[in-house]
Amino acid sequence: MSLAMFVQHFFNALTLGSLYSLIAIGYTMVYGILRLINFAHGDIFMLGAYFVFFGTIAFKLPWLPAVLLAVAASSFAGILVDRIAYRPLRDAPRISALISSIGVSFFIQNLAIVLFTGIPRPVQQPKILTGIMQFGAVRILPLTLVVPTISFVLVLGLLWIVNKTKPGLAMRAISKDIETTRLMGVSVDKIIALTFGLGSALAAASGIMWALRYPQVHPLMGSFPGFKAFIAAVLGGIGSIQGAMVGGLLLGFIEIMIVAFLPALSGYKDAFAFVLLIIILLVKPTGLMGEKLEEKV
Amino acid sequence: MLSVEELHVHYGGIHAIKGISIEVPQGKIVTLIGANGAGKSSTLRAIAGLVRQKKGRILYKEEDILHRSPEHIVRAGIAMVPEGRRIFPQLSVEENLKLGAYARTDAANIRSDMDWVFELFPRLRERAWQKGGTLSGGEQQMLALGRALMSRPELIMMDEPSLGLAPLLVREVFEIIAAINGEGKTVLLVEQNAYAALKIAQYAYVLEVGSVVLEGTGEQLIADPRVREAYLGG
Amino acid sequence: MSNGVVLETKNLTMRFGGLTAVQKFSACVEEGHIVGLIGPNGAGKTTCFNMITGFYVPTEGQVLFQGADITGLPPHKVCARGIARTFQNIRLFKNETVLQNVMIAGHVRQTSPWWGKAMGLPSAIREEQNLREYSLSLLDAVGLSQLAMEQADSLPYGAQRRLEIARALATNPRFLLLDEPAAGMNPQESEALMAFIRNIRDRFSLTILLIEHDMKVVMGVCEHIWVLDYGVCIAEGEPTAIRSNPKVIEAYLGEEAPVHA
Amino acid sequence: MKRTTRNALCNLLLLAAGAALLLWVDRTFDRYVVQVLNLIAINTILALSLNLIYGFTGMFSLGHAGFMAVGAYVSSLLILPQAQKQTIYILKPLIWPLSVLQAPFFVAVLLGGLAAALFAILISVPVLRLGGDYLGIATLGFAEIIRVVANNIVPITNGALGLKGIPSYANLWWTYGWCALAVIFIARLVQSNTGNVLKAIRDDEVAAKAMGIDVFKYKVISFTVGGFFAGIGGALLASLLTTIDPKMFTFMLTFNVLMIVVAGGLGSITGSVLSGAVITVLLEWLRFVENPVTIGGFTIPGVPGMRMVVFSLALLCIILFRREGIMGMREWSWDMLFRGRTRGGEAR
Amino acid sequence: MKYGRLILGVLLVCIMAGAAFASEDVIRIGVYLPLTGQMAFGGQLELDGVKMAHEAVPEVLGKKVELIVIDNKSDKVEAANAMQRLIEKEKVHAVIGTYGSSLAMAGGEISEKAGIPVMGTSCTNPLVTQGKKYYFRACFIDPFQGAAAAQYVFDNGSKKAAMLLDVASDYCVGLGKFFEDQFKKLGGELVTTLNYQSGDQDFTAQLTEIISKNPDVLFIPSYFAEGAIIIKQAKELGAKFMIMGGDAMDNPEMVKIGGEAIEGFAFTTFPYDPSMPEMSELQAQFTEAWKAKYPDKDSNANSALGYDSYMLVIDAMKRAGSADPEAVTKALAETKDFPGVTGSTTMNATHDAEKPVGIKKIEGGKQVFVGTVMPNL
Repeated sequence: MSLAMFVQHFFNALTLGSLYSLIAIGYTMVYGILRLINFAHGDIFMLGAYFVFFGTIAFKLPWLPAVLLAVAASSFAGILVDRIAYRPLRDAPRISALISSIGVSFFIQNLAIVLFTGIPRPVQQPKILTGIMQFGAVRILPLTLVVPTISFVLVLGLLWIVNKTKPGLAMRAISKDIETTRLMGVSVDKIIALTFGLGSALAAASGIMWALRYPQVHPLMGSFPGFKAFIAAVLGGIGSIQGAMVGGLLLGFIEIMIVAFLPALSGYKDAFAFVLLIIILLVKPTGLMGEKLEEKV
Repeated sequence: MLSVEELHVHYGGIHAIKGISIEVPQGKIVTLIGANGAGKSSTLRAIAGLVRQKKGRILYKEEDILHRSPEHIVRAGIAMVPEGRRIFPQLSVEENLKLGAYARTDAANIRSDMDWVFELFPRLRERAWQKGGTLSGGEQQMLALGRALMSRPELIMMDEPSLGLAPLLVREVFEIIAAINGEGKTVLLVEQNAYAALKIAQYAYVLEVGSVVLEGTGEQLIADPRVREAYLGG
Repeated sequence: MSNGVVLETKNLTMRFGGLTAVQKFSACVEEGHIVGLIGPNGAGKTTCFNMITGFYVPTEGQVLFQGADITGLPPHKVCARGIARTFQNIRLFKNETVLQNVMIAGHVRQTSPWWGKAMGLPSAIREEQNLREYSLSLLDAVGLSQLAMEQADSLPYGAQRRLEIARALATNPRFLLLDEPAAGMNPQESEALMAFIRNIRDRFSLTILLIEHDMKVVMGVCEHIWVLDYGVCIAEGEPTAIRSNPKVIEAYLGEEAPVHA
Repeated sequence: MKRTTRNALCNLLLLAAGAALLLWVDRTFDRYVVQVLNLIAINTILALSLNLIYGFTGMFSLGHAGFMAVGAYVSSLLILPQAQKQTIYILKPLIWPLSVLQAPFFVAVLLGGLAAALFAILISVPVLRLGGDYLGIATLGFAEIIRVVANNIVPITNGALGLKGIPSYANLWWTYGWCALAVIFIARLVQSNTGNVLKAIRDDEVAAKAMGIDVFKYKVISFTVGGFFAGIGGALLASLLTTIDPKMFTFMLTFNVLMIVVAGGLGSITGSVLSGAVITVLLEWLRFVENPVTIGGFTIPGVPGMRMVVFSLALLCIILFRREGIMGMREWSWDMLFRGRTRGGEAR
Repeated sequence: MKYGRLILGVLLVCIMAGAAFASEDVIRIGVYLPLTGQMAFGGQLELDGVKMAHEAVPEVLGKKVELIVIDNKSDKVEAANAMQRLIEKEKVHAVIGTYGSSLAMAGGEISEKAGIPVMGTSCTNPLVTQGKKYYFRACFIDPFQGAAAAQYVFDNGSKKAAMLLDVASDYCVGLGKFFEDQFKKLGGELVTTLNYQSGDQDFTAQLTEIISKNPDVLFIPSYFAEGAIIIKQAKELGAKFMIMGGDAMDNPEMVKIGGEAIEGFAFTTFPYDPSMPEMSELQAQFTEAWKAKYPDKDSNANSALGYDSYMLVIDAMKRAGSADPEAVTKALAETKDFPGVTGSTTMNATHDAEKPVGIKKIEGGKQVFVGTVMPNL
């Protein structure tokens, strides 16, 4: 493999990986706090992309306001989902909430099919992101650099919120002991709603970037990336923000490099991700960067 | 200040508390004693708002707080030190204390209150940046107490503060409780270590399987042969 | 009653990370005795239980049972050898009936294959019928036969304690470890418990090791006592000797001694 | 003794009545009803097998689609006529022993189940060391690996083209026969002391170990029996549909089964049987929301996809308002029936 | 028990509903298509065409034709159920559908047993009608289409080809295989075949590899949503080779998704397009009628195929003089030179429509009909 080709693969992997990272962080935030695998996350991702699609195409909004509106709307959708489908199950066995999240995911997907039809729709890309930059044999889209940068900035922002702010402190407390956190005067439901809001905003942000990179939206677009990102979150150590970032990048690199180095096995690409996942679970169940937590099942 | 009237608590099908009435006057230490499963902790948890299925009345400063949420109750001025301390092991000592002050809006005074807690527990100041989980049992108990104090409560409820502590530490904890009471805070104390509790309490209730079976001042009960019989075992 | 050594621990040590929970604990328990392990909370008593019953693999040291080294055997094999236990925080099978709880423990003595009953193997059906009858007789022995069909977690506290013991007995043990059997009992109940412990020792020819806070129970039933403090065995001997041992008084009973004494 | 004789008699009568009913249904009703009835039986088998693993033993497994795929492929390859094998493998020919192997339907289904059970044993060794969510994730991973592999090993599975023209031997007799077998075996298993042991593991693994139970062994047993019946279900489904391909065996399939189990009640055989029927029927019955409906002269146009919206809402409602499912952990029994009739009479 | 009774009740109601009475004075044609799920984009287009045909010819043999549309959810179990329901509950005389060969095969077993004729729309896999007496289709089959694609690219000077296939799509691997066979037979060289899985959106790794092999043409028999993205990413990575696709690429949305990148892309399709230079009278009529009915949508080959499918069934009923399934089946098998929007149709021995393969190309942001190809098989 020539160096140029490798560099090309590297940037391909970086883009894909950082998209996975962003989605994975949303999973990890909710899991970290509620120990809930929020299967509806991928569908919020889809909604985010659709909101931008409608904003720019139907309402002819400029990009920036359309994006902000879409993120806000998805954030609200995430909070709504928590309010309706998860909050009543706070005291129930965790599996109930998990199944509820599957139900919500079904519901959003099917509703989207009814409302938006099953036909993929094109998404307009802003011109500034599509001009190709050529470095010798390597061709890079501005998006290839923009996506990791935005991901990185968002992660830093998130880490700041979680580690330095008062609601962040409450989030970390809730993730360890909800009841005692209540006794501190924390409105746990509000903090959890905030977590869902943040997680969904991230999902929407990644959905929008996904729709820019792969310029179409359709009702089922969230399931596959959501699934992959979930693997990434587990790889990195579910519950850990840095872990999700690392896991997403790692998964992106694995997927690209398998094809790059073993093209004959390109059909097995997804299997490799799962094999790796299982190996990680067996060797270090808490993931690469996850903290140890006792099994509460 | 706090009066509980005819409180009933159910856990699923189990009738854990069967009509308990207690009074906690301002500025006093009141203790609930009794064997395991007598309903002491359940009473505290009901007052703190952690239990859903309950009936009766819980009056705090004339207001019925029976169905208030825990966060409302904390804001109203009741703090609780839960059984087993329940500090946040992954958070630093300072963060634990900050959480205690979460409900407060007077950000400026939090710093000075933290200094006050550090004066009360000098050992915590040395460990301000250490994670809660690395503290010893006694230090954790102090952190839990300090954390409760950070909400500037008027009433502090403590669930088994002596549990799992070495005798020397137990004495220290009780001294601190007395000191806190000396600062004008009302204390509602649940203890299995009846002897120590009765020594510092002005008034005490003895619970047995969800009901109050005896009540009286601390001295009365220490002397009461029925207590020795029913609880201390002669 | 022969007085051979049933259980012997040699320098049992357990370290969790930097913390030494138990350090070089050596003890010999003679057959047919009731012995006690006491010490303040966090002294390492339950850790000892966990090492003996295979839940923890000791960092150092050995556990010998009836002369054989059982160190590091998984819990179910330890149990099969004849060591049964109860738990400090009662661990019944909550959703099952009282009878089922006992039968589950009796399973370790069942020899028919797992599918035997489901496939209608006559020997398996007979065996299970026998187990059911034996379990009911055990429940009778602990006074729970009236409650055999009740769900385990609906029982009152004291009955749950007794059920846990009955369940341990159903594994047909030679050696029984009781972790705070009197916790949460009132004096009358503790009194009855002491008689009960002696009774089952004689009836099932057991050796019993118990952890207990209630000094009255410990002093009342134990023939020999070990005292742990911060993981170290600071004293051992007859109850009377322990009671008057100044080290024990200082470390364990403290100044608040009158509470339980 | 009297009670058990009575119950055994009742069971026999029920079986006979069931057989008579099948005969009547088979002759009276059209193929559509029969198709739905067949699906009910298969879904019940699948739900029972997952309930054994999850509801009774407490192992959160999301690998059901994988077991089903193994069962479906193995049995289909054994009943596909040789000529059909030659025509459908257009990418690469089927490898040798498989290309000529043939077996009667019963044997093929049985072998499908056994192959799934074997697969369950193989993955149980690494996977069952995990607990809780992690077990779910790992089993899900294995199921997905199976699907990816099935897509890629073309000389065995025919890749994405799948298997077509599988003889449709699956009729009411076969599906309900296997269903009865599954119900009887699993019900008897969970009622035996082995079942008590499984439930003990679910309730408290630590205590179970202390009681001398080889937890790992029993987990493997439960997982394997569950895998076996999932394989049977897959094999029957393949023959009912006459065509399979890897795309069928996705995550969604597992979820459908999980929904049936949860809706019926974790740890209740009766619940799984009931909800297997209810959910299968409900899914078909809900088609009316997609057809134009005329109410009082006002026509609401049919909306494609509405059915799944309503269905997912219904599932959400079950979870939110009756989270223990239809039956919770309870079981229906003859005793209930007879006791109900003699209420106020003698106690037992 | 309470629930037991409730459920029994529900069951009974359902069973009775299943035995609903079917009236005899209308002719009932069932339509089973993927209106939701992953193939919804295709099913919805075809439904438009069927509906339009129904509006154009709402009666046959003096009776009203009633369309019963059922969604098969892009799922095989559902497809089988849908077919079963159409036949047993709705008592249809004939069935139209479906997009997606695997769905057609699931339904085909059932119609075969029941003896109800089915007119497939765009299920191009050869196995759909193989050995079936009652299954027909209005489209050509993949071996024919793949060969045509190979013929076209070879004739246009491509000697080295690469393929990018979705291993999880039966359509994709099948068509790829037939392309490969014909291309090699013509003397071309296949330099590499790479894979992806349905649902993937990032093909950069595969494309980078393909670009390094420097082929003359890349054949991607994908569905249009994925295909458009593949082409876009290929262009972003600097691909210079020609890209060729199959009939599943034929969708008005493709150009919008692919944007400028898709310029020059060619694909095989059914020989109809609103941009055709020389339209038959029928095609012109269809195009006009479409514009009147759906002013905001472009007409397209799938809709035309749906239209033709309906017309083929009606034609057979007319010739048979009855809606009796056996008679219709016989008439369908004898269809010869039936004039359709997608060209003249003759049913061959295996019930496949013999019609030429159309080639379209994207030029100036529009689909342009290049012509038809008959491969040298």
